[in-house]
Amino acid sequence: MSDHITLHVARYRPEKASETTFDAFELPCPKEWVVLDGLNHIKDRMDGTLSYRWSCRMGICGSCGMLVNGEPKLACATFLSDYAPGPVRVEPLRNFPVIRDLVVEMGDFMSKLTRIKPWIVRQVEKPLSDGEYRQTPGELDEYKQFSMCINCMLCYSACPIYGLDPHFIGPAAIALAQRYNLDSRDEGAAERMQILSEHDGIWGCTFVGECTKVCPKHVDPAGAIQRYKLQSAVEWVKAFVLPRAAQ
Amino acid sequence: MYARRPIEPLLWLFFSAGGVMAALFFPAILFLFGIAFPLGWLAPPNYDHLLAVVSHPLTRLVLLGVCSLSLFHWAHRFRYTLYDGLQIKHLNESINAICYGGAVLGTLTAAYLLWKVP
Amino acid sequence: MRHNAVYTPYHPRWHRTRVSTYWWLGRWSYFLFILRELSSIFVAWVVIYLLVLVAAVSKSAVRYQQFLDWSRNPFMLSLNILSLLFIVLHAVTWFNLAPQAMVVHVGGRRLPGSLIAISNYAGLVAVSIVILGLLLIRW
Amino acid sequence: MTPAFDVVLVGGGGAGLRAAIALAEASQRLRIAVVSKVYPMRSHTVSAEGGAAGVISPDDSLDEHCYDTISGGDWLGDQDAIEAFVREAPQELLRLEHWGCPWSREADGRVAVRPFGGMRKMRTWFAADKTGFHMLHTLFQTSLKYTTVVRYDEWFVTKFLVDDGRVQGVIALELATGRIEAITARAVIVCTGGCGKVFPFTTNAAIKTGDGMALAYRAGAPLKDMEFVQYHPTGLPFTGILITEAARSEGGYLINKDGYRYLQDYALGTPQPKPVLRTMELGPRDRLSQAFMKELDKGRTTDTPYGPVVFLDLRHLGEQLINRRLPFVRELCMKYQNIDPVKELIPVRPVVHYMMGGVHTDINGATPLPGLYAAGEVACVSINGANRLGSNSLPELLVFGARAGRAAADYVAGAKDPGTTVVAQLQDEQRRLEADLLQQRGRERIADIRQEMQLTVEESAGIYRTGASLIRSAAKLRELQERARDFRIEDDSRTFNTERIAALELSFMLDVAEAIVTSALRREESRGAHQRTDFPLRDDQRYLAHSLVQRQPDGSCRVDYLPVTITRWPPAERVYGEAPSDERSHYVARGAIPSGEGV
Ligand SMILES: Cc1cc2nc3c(=O)[nH]c(=O)nc-3n(C[C@H](O)[C@H](O)[C@H](O)COP(=O)(O)OP(=O)(O)OC[C@H]3O[C@@H](n4cnc5c(N)ncnc54)[C@H](O)[C@@H]3O)c2cc1C
Ligand code: SF4
Ligand code: F3S
Ligand code: FES
Repeated sequence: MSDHITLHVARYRPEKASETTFDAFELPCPKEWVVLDGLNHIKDRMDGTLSYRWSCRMGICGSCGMLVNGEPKLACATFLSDYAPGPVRVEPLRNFPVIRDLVVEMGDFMSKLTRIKPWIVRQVEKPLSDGEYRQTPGELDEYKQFSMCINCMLCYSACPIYGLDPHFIGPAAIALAQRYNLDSRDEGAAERMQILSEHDGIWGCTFVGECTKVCPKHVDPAGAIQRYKLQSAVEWVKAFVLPRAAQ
Repeated sequence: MYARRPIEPLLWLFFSAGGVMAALFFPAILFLFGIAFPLGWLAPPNYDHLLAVVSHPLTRLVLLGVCSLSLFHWAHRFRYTLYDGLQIKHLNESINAICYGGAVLGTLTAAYLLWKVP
Repeated sequence: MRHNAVYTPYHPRWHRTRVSTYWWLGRWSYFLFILRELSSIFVAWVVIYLLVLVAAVSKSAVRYQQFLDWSRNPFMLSLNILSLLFIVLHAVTWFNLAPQAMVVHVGGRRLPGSLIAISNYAGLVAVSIVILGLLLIRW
Repeated sequence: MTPAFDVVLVGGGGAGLRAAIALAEASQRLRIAVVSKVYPMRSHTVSAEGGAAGVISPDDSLDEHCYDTISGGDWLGDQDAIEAFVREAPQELLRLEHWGCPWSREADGRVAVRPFGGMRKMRTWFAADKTGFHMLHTLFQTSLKYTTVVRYDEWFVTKFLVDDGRVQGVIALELATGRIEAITARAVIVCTGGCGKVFPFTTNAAIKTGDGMALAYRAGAPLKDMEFVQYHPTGLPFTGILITEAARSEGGYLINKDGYRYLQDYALGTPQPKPVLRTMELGPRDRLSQAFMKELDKGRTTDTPYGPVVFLDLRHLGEQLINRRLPFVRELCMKYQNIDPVKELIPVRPVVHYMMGGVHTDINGATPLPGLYAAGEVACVSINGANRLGSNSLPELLVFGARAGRAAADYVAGAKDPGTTVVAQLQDEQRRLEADLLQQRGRERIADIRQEMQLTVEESAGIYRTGASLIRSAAKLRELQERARDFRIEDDSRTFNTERIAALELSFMLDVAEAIVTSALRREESRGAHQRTDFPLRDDQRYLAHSLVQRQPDGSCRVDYLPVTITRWPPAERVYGEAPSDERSHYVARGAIPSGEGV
């Protein structure tokens, strides 16, 4: 294994150019280094103008999503040495507008997140003095997986449907809607269903399944969406058979 | 339950049911009639035997279900393939008409043909 | 989203890449996805083929023989081999993905996905045996 | 001039979001802004792993939590604040439960608790080992419900607007566009978190650069107890990624290169197979980190390319427990260290983790500067004293975030509108940020100065400190301040210019570093996390007091002292390793490992 590796980093400088170009950097490649260490090395030692997001360096804040050799990855959880001898191509996440270099615009997701009401909806709030809502480990297990989403946007970047139709609410937001639906404390499933059965909701997804494959936290958004469809269909039938009872 | 009751869940239900039917029934049927019999790996059933099988009411019912649902499966999937693969979502209306209309027409044909089996 | 943002000192121009019409050629997994979706065409074809068979059978023994001859023609044969490949692709992807869409609880416990997939295949085997039995065993 | 908002929150971490919700619930008419340099759910609270302390068990009591916190902080904490904190913590955690936080549960559906370092009862609520992640996402998602909260995501606050002796808003820079705006308000709550990045080796995220401390300091608010910096005993070498204390509270051992549980040599009790509260591995963090340094002196640590290490042994816990209770620990070890804790030892070393000090506030989060409030790690209320106990910080965010929010809501009802100098201040700041920082072509690399600063601070204000090295490093920091005027900034773009941000952050960190070193130099005693080899004993006569660093007009800093509030617990010696016999039997009776199946 060589001790150096070349990174081809996508650059986009809106003031200067209207297209993306690539800069090549030759870097040391100790076995502990992740792609993010490489980028930090570039920023500190070689080219201070490179822009990218990062924070926790431990795969939990969700800032550092980018394409590494075309695959959506967390830069802080992707080892450079896995790509030796290189070269490695680093680009901004696909399917998003690029603000600059490796930084993409994700305001779209933020508004979609709000749309699905990601909070506990209840008819009657239990007063604090009555203590906690009881929830067994089994009930917790029902939604736990979907609560693991770090909003890293890798799934949006992997989903071709989102690429084709930016209005599609998309994998993570729907998984988060499921996270609350399946929570034994929540009563908002019907409200969320209303929103998600619109055109840009669950029906846009054709189960490409890439979202689940790239998810670094094993959230399985693809599963969340299909379960939603099934649920919606079951409710449709119920409402058809028993129009009154379903009210 | 909803003010507007969108049709999408129903279409999806048909699509799914059709997917299951096609996955369960078609491998064997196609293998026999499409490959094994023509290539002589297996001897095809003789006419009377086959007629007896097909004319049984249960067979007809199952075949009708399988055919119809599978056609809806095709309609739904094909519609999205056209949207995504060719990026022609703007032709939405005509695509829908062709796909689901085709499935309905196919279902009627199947019903007619199965009805006519002696 | 601001779709038409242009660059002014405080309004950078965002860079957007349009998805190419051939996006599904870019990655093996996307290509596989499109193949899976295209399998629906072959599903439709099998329905047609089946109905032709039914029509033939309901007419006469001669028509049935004609159907069998027709199916031996090389074009039909290759079409059907191709179709079978797609049908198998459809069945495999369908069965493997089903556990993701379906969560089954038995006695308060969630069944593992692999079990659901396995029962799907068991269903396939059962249905296939019934079809084979009906057509090949003389009674 | 009518301000744009009633209250501006700087920071969207746990404290900031809790304060925002408190404000939104206080009145629907309040216009609230949350300004954060990263999207709120990226804030550093997301990294917290182990848990959040709050008394819920019937066999636990508020007084015991108070006592643990006070003795854990070596009697430097203000006892009135601690009492309020301990009283409100369970309610706050419960509120979070009602908002949907996925706390781990007992088999019957109650919230489960786990033991934690320095705590004599099991009272640490947890969501597996991603407690902070779940708390932050719950708070953030719940905050989306309140339409009166306006978010400024990825806006970097560069200055507080001060006029007429009052804080009247902030000046902030939008990263995506480079736009610089004055966000005026009647009150500002600063919730920007800690400053671990002042040190070279830290568990803290890149964003923890002490911005709020420096901003408040520059605006005229004093910084309190800045010499108290917490080292966490178990960080992974190279990355500094934290292996949560929960790993020890679930039963992990700390061993040296000979496989010996060395903590028994440092007045932390005798080793038992199962964890015993307040002894050995469940001692407080300052003592454990100090024990490491002593092992290092004795040559009983193992050398690695990234410094000396000891080992954390989880192997005897078994795969099942590790997967259920410590999945993230396993994930991190496998991902970043390429070892599996089920089968292998985890190399660990002490790592800078938390800032006990911060902006001086009263029990309601108010600073001496009218209109300025602070909450969370950036603030020093103080409940943590000379050493924070693990799992006290997360509930602190909630309790004092909510308190600061309510206090600010009261304050703005009677506050005056901002004055007219706002415009001039904005123009000055625009000039500084644009003309100076975008056009600056000096000689000094940002990364070089940052690194020199970090090494300087580490060397003098590490786990053990001496007067001589603190004096040297104070001089060095002044030199770095000087050199920092001559930055070379290559990036002249306004769009997402992270180099300009790095320069601003470095200047904040230099101020914070100066405050740390200056107050460490002045405190001539050893207490909690502040250990002076030249003054090895605690000196309640002279230093049972909070240090307050205030900026002088000439830019230098002055240290004053403020008495500690003592209510019911007079200073005593900190004793670990001897759980009273009744407690131990209670603990064993309930089972060392809580019975819950909760993940
Ligand atoms: C790895 C790790 C594990 C931990 N585990 C535990 C634990 O188990 N239990 C426990 O009790 N505590 C734990 N802690 C401590 C605890 O997590 C922190 O003290 C706490 O999260 C700090 O929260 P905060 O809201 O004060 O700040 P943060 O969450 O750090 O938020 C700071 C906010 O301020 C914003 N900000 C900063 N500067 C600016 C600026 N200039 N302009 C605009 N916005 C700005 C940031 O964008 C961010 O939104 C842990 C800490 C670490 C590092
Ligand atoms: S679902 Fe997974 S990939 Fe998508 S944003 Fe969440 S964590 Fe990232
Ligand atoms: S990749 Fe996209 S199409 Fe659906 S299954 Fe995932 S959201
Ligand atoms: S830096 Fe936080 S996820 Fe990578």
